[in-house]
Amino acid sequence: MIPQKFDYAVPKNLDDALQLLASGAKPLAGGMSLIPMMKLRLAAPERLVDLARLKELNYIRESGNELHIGATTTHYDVESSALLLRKCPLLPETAAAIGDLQVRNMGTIGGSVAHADPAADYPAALQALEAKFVLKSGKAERTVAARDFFVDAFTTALGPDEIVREVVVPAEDAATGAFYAKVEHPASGFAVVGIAVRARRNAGRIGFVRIGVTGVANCSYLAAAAEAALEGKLGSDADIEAAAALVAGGVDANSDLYASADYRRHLAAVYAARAIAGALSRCA
Amino acid sequence: MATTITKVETLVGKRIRRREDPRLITGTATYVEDIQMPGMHYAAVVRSPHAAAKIRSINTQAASEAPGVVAVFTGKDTEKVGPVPCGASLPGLRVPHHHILATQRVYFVGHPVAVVVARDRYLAQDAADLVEVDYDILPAVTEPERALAQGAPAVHPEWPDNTAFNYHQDGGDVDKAFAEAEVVVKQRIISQRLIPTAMETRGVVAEWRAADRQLNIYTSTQIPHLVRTLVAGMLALEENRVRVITPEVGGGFGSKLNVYAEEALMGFVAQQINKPVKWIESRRENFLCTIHGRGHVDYYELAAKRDGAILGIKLKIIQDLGAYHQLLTPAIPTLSVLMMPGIYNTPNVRADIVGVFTNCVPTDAYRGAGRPEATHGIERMVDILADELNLDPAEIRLKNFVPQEKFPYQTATGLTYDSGDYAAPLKKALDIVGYHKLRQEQADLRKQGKWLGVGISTYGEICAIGPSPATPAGGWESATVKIEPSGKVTVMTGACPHGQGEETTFAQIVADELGVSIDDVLVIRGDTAIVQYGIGTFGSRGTAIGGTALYFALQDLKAKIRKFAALFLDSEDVTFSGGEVISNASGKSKSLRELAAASYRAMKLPPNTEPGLVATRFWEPPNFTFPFGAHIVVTEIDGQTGEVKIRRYVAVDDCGNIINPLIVDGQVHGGIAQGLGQALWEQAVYDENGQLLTGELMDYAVPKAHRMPWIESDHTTTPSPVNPLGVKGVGEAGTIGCSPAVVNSVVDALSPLGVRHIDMPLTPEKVWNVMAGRRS
Amino acid sequence: MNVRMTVNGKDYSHEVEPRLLLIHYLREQLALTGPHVGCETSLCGACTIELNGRAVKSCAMFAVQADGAKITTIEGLASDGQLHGMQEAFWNEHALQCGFCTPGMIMTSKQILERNPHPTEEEIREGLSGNICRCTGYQHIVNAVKAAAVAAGK
Amino acid sequence: MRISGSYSLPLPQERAYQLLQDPEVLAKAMPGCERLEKIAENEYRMKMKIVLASLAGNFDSKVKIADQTPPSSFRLLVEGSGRPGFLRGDGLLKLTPTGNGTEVSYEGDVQVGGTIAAVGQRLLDGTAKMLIRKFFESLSQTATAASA
Repeated sequence: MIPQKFDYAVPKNLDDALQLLASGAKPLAGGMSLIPMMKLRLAAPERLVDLARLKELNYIRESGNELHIGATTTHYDVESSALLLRKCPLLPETAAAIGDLQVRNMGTIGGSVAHADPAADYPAALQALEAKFVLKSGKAERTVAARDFFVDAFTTALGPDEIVREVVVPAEDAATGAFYAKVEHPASGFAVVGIAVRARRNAGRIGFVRIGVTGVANCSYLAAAAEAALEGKLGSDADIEAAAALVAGGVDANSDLYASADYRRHLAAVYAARAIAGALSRCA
Repeated sequence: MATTITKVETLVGKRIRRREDPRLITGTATYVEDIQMPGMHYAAVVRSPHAAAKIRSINTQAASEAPGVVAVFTGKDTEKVGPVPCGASLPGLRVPHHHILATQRVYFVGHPVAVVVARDRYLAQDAADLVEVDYDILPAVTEPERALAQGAPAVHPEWPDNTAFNYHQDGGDVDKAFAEAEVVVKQRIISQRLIPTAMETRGVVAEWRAADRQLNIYTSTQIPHLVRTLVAGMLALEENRVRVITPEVGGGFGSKLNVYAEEALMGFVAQQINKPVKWIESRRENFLCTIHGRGHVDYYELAAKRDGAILGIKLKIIQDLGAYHQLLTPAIPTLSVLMMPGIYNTPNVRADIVGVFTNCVPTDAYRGAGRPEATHGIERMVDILADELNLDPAEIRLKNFVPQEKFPYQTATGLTYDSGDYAAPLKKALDIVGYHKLRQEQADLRKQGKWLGVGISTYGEICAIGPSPATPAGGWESATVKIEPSGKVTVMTGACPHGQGEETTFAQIVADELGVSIDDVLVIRGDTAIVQYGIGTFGSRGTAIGGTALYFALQDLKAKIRKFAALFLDSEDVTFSGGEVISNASGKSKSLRELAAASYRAMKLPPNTEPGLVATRFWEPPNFTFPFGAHIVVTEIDGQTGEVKIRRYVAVDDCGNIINPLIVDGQVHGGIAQGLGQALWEQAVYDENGQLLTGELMDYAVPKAHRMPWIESDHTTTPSPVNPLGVKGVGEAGTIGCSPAVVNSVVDALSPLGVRHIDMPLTPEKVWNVMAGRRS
Repeated sequence: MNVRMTVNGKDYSHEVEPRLLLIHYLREQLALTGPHVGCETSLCGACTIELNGRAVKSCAMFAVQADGAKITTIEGLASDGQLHGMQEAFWNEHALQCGFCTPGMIMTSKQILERNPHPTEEEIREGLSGNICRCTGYQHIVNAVKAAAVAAGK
Repeated sequence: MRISGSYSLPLPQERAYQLLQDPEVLAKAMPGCERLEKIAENEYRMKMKIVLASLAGNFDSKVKIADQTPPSSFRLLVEGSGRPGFLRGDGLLKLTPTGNGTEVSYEGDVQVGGTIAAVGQRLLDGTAKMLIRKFFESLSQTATAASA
């Protein structure tokens, strides 16, 4: 299986890359989604600009109470980052669940979020973390919240001349517990459902909880009703179950050979309960 | 010269690391795709995206004019090439003419319609996209039972009932058995379509030497000699002008036990362009166009006494054949019929097969070929019977096993089981798994609302396929063994191992028989110009038949050596040890090297003594062999999601004598992995229009490392009397024993819900639905 | 486009089409046929090589992306006729049958131990999830990685 | 693949029906429609480019409107093929007046073949839903614009 012909450009720097994009080139990052599609000739870009070459976008930094992750940072870099493991363990835990070892060595956070596969792992965590995406074009830079960034299947807020420059997540202390629970498709490894939960207790009660959901519908989302149901509760099994039942209620769930829409919604509820319990158990 | 006899340890029975591995672990082995030749061209095959359509027209002009393209051929060009052969014969069998490129109609998605040849593979693929085929799309049918229904679309218009054959077999008196039965249980059981998924896809390199009228075909096959005979026939070439070379083969599992359109097509192309041509199947093509396995809908009825004694079995098989017959397609379900009584003492059977055409790729032999279906069926039925009668599944099996004193045992289906001690592996497996404790734990867990299942399968199988009368193409195997003038030993086997390790196990046999170092033995296979005619590697036959042929060739060779020993030593009564041939009378010895040199130098040979040390044997087995065993699987079901977790997997297999336990373990593990794949994950799914929805590894779930349980493997040993090595074969046992053990375990776990049967694969959603009382 | 890379310690430079996959560059231009193509969806892992110290699937990369890289393929693992410990372990433990997946499997296994010298069985299995073997059922491969870990610790 | 769903258009039933038959409106609303030309009464040829992130495919399609019973229902038949594969759809659209608009419900069968069917199985359902939603959203926008 062989891709169609295309031109390939290595940008000298970010500005150069943005210029190439503005002139119609398509971004190539780790290529873990794009290249297989090109080989099957389901994607046939005429010109690629290799963003993975932008070493300036390969970083994980702390600044104030935020963590900044450059777009070309690989899943393995995220998974193994001491800084992230300490201050935002949800993200490395989620990164470690993506694809396989080789894919994580090549795939990048920027490429993954820009591709916005409905069954990708990252969006669950990034929703739960209320991450921000710094989008840059040749003309401007803007910051978009995760909930506004992910629009639909393979559809994001990115304009054609924009790239994801970095992802910003909160730096947290041990009081926040987080957990990613995933049902992995036995063939593709994608998330049939993936639930990322982040929670803090306040005087014994759940003071704060965010539940990010991927795999269930065309677009990742925060399960607001479930969050609301949990906040202020003690977090008993019954509390958790009641909240988890709301995670996919009324959601237009996708269906495929592996899981019907009903079963997906059901799995989302079951795994949400497990992820909530897991996150609560990790609150210091 | 007298020497002290060095005591050499025998190698048969030892865990010896494989001799084929150095090239494989260093990445220096040569598979078909690795072959490069000067002037090599590349072929890309254009395939139908429709399951049923008339070809209105094919426009190849744009493709022909594309950069690098040297030729484009369609069905019109290849019409004179003979059809893809079907080797199976059944009374009244309808055999559609299977052109190597479609001529007027296409019958399944992936059906080849044209081939584009270019000077590089990228350009070939580009040009293949430019071939325009105008199709008149017709209705398709993909489910065998739907295909049999009134008014279903006809796959082949000349046979509107979509029926390729009906087959009937009776043994004993079934009607009487059912009349006398105190209980009859019935179940419809599906063995779903599977995709063999050898990691190396198929591939062919063809090279035409016009001046010599010589066609060399490099192909990834399990049966090089049969490919030679049949492809020569298809291309109307003299058989001895066709040389088939099988380089390293990256797995077959039955999918390369075939003769495919592309093998003849590349030969045709090479002749036309007078240049070597290479075609390598993509994974997508592999899923669409290489044979699939299984595809059974089975209707079982089991008649029994209330004490659990099985009186008779009725079985109706609806076999999804696909659109055509490949080499053995219609024969596969007849193996299921032979195997249908399992290892139970059941004198009365009745079987009917309906072979059904569908608009899908043909089914054919896939690991186990017919026996997994039969074993799955009988092992499920025995559990259903046990459930009906409230008997323990281990007890009911022990009660019905063919008793040891009845061997050789004549089955109701006409087989003679060679040897067996069926209770032994079951008892051993029950012991290993701690059966009685497990049942206690199960009872306790049930009180807590948890789902633990214990599933048993006690299988028998037909190996060493097979005596020639039972096979379409000869069931013997050949071996040549020669001692070179330097004393090194070369074996040429007609078998064609591709991972089974016979370069090692055969060398072990040789080393023991001739008393030489294993390092002095080389095993060659897979080149029809070098190796005498052979049958190939499939049906767990490599060692049991190929190894036996080698054993007899070694006896012939030793007889020859003894004659030389009498000349150069003092007696024909000699011992072969430590590279020496030692007179048992005097203790005098000569090295094998010296004897070999003398035999070839032939200076001092008396008249009528044949020089050289070579022997060839074609060995015809008098019977199949019948391995058996017991697998016990402990599962835990997630009550919330239906996910099945395997807590323990115990396999006690009896494959007769074992030549290399390391290799046997590997075969058992690999077989079980494929059985687990069928039980839990794998299924080829066509939609109603004939699109293969599991068309890539994205959707077709083969087992991965992190989904496999640890396998506790053990053995009992009941030598086969069929061959002097006492071996039975082990290639398919794991697969055959596995799937019913898994399903029995899950059904056992859910039996408090009244669940009696679930069809494979046991996907979480299906189990969840069953648990919720919904049929999936 | 011109690409330069160091493969198994040797420097190479070639003109290539941008669409040339790295696996085809290695196999056809450099005649390194150890890495294999087993699928087109980057799921089977038979093409795994080491690129700048990381195990990657060379069928899901273009040669131009590897410009300037340091690459090791299965052919580059043994040195001075001495097999790499992982190769030795695969041999000893019978971790291969048809051998088609083996080059990729060994490269991934090597990375598993580089990152985690004492992995549990579960960690080994997770690490191998991007490499499909249809022959062995993986058990002997797991044993090989364990054995290589033990041998490396000695 | 069975598809079904419904969408509310802020238009009276007659007007909604009219819009749904108007080739210009359809051309605008069809996701990725680059050109639509009439080839016969109620039959159109359409060029579509469907872009989903990095995936892009060109389709040559035929659209046919049949069984018209204004203003309450009609059948829409679509047949398209392109490099990624082909699709054939047959759907019944029903228009029901609601308080301040029209509910358009659809029910039909979509066949997808070729590469997309084989490798995009997990995405077909979601993608179909998304494309249909985009169609109605766009139609709704056109309608609002027209009535403004």
